[in-house]
Amino acid sequence: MAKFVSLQEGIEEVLRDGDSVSMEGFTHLIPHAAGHEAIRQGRKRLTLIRMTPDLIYDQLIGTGCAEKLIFSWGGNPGVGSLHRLRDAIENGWPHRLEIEEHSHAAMANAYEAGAANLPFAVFRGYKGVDLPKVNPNIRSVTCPYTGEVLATVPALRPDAAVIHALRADREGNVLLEGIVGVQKEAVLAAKRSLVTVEEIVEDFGPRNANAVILPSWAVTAIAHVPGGAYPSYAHGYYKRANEFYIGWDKIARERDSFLSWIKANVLEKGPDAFAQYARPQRQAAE
Amino acid sequence: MAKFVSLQEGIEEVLRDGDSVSMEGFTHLIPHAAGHEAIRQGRKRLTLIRMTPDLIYDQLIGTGCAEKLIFSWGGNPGVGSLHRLRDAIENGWPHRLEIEEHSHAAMANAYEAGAANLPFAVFRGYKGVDLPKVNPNIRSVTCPYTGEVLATVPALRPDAAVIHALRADREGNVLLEGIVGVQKEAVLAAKRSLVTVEEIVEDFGPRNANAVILPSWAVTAIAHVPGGAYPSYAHGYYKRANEFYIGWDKIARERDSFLSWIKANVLEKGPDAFAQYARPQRQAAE
Amino acid sequence: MSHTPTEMMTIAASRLLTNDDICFVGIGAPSAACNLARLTHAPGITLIYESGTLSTRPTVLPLSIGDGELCDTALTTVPVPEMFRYWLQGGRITIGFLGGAQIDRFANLNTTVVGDYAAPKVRLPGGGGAPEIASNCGQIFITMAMGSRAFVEKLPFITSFGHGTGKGDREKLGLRTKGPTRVITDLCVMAPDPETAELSVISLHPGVTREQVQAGCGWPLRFAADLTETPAPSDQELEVLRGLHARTRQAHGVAA
Amino acid sequence: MSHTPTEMMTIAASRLLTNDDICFVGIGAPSAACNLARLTHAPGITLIYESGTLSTRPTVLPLSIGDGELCDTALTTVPVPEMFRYWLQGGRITIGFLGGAQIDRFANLNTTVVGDYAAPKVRLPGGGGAPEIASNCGQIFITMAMGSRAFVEKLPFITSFGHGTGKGDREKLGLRTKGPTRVITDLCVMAPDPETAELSVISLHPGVTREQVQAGCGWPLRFAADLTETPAPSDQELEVLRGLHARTRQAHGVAA
Repeated sequence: MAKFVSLQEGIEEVLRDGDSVSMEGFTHLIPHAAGHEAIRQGRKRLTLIRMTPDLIYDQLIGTGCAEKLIFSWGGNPGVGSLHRLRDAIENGWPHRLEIEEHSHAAMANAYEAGAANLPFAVFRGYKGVDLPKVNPNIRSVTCPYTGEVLATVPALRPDAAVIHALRADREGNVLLEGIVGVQKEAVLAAKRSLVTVEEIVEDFGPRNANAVILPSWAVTAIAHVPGGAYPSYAHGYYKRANEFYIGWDKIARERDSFLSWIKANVLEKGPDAFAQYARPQRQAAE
Repeated sequence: MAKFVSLQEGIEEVLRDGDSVSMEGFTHLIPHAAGHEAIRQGRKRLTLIRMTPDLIYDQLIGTGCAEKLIFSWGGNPGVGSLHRLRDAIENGWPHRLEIEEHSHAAMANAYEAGAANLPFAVFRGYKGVDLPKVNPNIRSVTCPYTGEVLATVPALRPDAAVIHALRADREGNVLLEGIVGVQKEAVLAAKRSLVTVEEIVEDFGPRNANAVILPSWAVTAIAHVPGGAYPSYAHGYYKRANEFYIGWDKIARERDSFLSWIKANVLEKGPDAFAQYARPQRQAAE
Repeated sequence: MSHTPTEMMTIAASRLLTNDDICFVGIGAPSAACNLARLTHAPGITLIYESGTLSTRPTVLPLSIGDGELCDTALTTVPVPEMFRYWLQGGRITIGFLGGAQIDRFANLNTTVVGDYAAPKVRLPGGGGAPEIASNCGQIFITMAMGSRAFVEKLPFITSFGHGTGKGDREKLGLRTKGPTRVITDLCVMAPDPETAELSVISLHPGVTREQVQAGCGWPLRFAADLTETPAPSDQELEVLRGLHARTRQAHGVAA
Repeated sequence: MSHTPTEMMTIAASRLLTNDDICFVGIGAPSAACNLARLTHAPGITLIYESGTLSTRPTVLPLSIGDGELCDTALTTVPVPEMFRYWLQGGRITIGFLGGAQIDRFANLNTTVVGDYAAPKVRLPGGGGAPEIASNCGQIFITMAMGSRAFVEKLPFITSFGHGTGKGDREKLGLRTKGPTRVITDLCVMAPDPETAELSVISLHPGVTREQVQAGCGWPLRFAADLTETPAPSDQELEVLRGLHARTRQAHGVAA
């Protein structure tokens, strides 16, 4: 059963130096507050896994938490480059970053296989492209019925998954809604999981019979962090801070301005700094 | 885009002699009215595919529509045998029935693979059991990373899928809710599909952002058949007629009583016969 | 209060379950036992039915694996492919609860055919979820009423794998789960012998003799050295079980 | 009304879309073109974004592939693994709309690196959904502004497969989809030659010369025998496009 913890306790318990970790969220519900806590706690040698490493991984990479990145699209959506990611790959700053690169289809299938406790995923992909030449983990199997050759990737089974969700109930069940991405798969594929939530409610009340819910017994720990997805967004709570994404380009472009920002906004702050971005659902619905 | 048709037109268009067909519904939303229409139209040499062939396939088999059955559990749930299925297998009445037998996990994975346009499904199953000895379609692949040997089954790609759903909107989108089974996968895996629905509404109105919906462009034809799942049930509309399932045991036990029932309740009736079992959702909520 | 052998079977099975278990529940005796546990000593137990209903709390017993009651009282309901991939194969289920038409001394089960597969004497419903429940759950409990046609020397067909031909067979197949750890019958409780994996009787239900148990079994039964008597049903257990069955009969309008 | 080359590019792209298309839409120029089509001549067009939003009808353009607006106006939203498995790989998408950093004469695309992969000069974002969009959609439209660093003789890295080294390469790989059938630029529209699959210019935007187009392309460009002029944007097209951009700027509080 999931236990309720503070964000600090949650990161201490779920994420260790040297772990592979998926902080997922497909544009929506990106666990920014949890990423900041990992930076504050000075995690090292992480293998960061994420389909779309965006600002949160730019920050973890730029502060030296990461040793390897497994990803499929590394940019600032609608804006441009992730400068800290590029600086690590192109110049080895703050240190060399190993990369394992896939396509979205491959990563999504690899999470799905991980959640399903399979060692690999089969899909129709990577035809005619160069990624298999630089990624030895892209292999193939032959269909035992048709003889067709299909692409494979290893299942993703991270040590830890960290996600942000809308609500938890008192039993520790977790509700997601809207663009749900690969978060459910990431949690089910991982050995341990931490979920930050906008709200903790007595129970979820009337809901769609097929609501996207992670049962308490599939989650390790839950921390109440209102606003914890900012500058990403939480469906029905607050909107994506597009201006922050655009502004990040300037902040992250130079090492100095990046480090100053991290000092002022991460190292010298705590999880409560995110609360100002939170809006309870009733207000948000207005 | 899905077109709106009568049930008669829908079966004429979607289901042809010699087709493989999945009439799915996992206890909930079993398309009984559509099955009756197929019997009335005298379809022949069908390959019937269904995880849980229940009364609907007992009737199609007993009336001689089927040449083959692909299935994973062939009983009357909570009651006992399907006597027409047994009579076909044990005694070849009304004619010999070929069977291809799987486990639920295999069938569910095979539908999923079909919907995903893969030629086969990989799963952890069939360890130590006898089914692979009698079903040559159960094979294996070796994981290209770990060397582990996993079971495979061919993807299910039926010629036709026939399901019952709660509502369609005017654009032909189809809403499912509750126990959704493998119906979405069956429709996506099939070449053609017919969906019977309890209600046609102007639009679905406010709903969960992740509601289970088949878009109009993924469906061939929709027929409005209120009560069309009876004696199965439609979530929020009417309950499962358990007494009918229990009563079926006696009706189907003897060939004569079965044929009399079919004559009186299928051949001499039309889709409208199901309307008496339908309850609009507002009343059902009382 | 006096009780029937079936009530004793259900109650003995229910006692094996705890608050921490995540159970994959079959219809019939397993469902009664799991819900009895939930309504008595294990209110926090998690019940899952293969129709996709996660953490369900039915007030009456379902007649089928997909009754509306299961969905109405569930935390949420997932598609069947997800149920078998993420939840069962995912390795998240601690206990799988199975019944069967026939069982052998190593707790392998047959629910497929009696006689030859191609020309069966009796065609049974088939495996359904059982083959992968038996291999993917942490451990398996089996409930079956005894009888020499059910507890047989040799199965005509292995639908679900128990301990194969004896200890070590599961490991040889690469299975890391425990397989059947208890068989709860209307006369006794059995468990695989730690040395051989052959089922041996570990407790006799009150008033049942060794001879009666042997009469209901097609192979020469072993009895554990420390054979005990199953504690009789308590009044509370019986009352809750009977209340559950009464509500079920009323809800279904039938004897379920 | 006068127009910019980018407006012409978006409008020319939008005209290729019909009511019957099911489009997998990338962010940026593709998104503008698809939504312009929906707001003008193709109100019934179906738009899908890889974030899982099916049949979405945004009133403003999204800044990211997963903006809330896409979910709020969608028929429904599915998990990302389902999007890639059932919908894209399922073969249900008629048109995939891609951009890219670099393109070659056979419409292969690079969005991965400039320079050596292991020690890149410029690390680009990577493939994202593009490799499988390019292989699994019925056909592919590409929109890119011209320039000799974008339209190059040889790609340093093939992120998404177009026509490989020429006609027949797709078939050799077992691909049954058409691949890129149109490249819509700010200066012209190109299509693969039916004989060779090499891109050739089939229409020049109003006022654009062959020389200008060639100046923006790193390989010697072919021009179709029946080269035409792209019809100029109509006032209605321009008004709707500008209205869309104005709403978008207002909604995002930024120049998007």
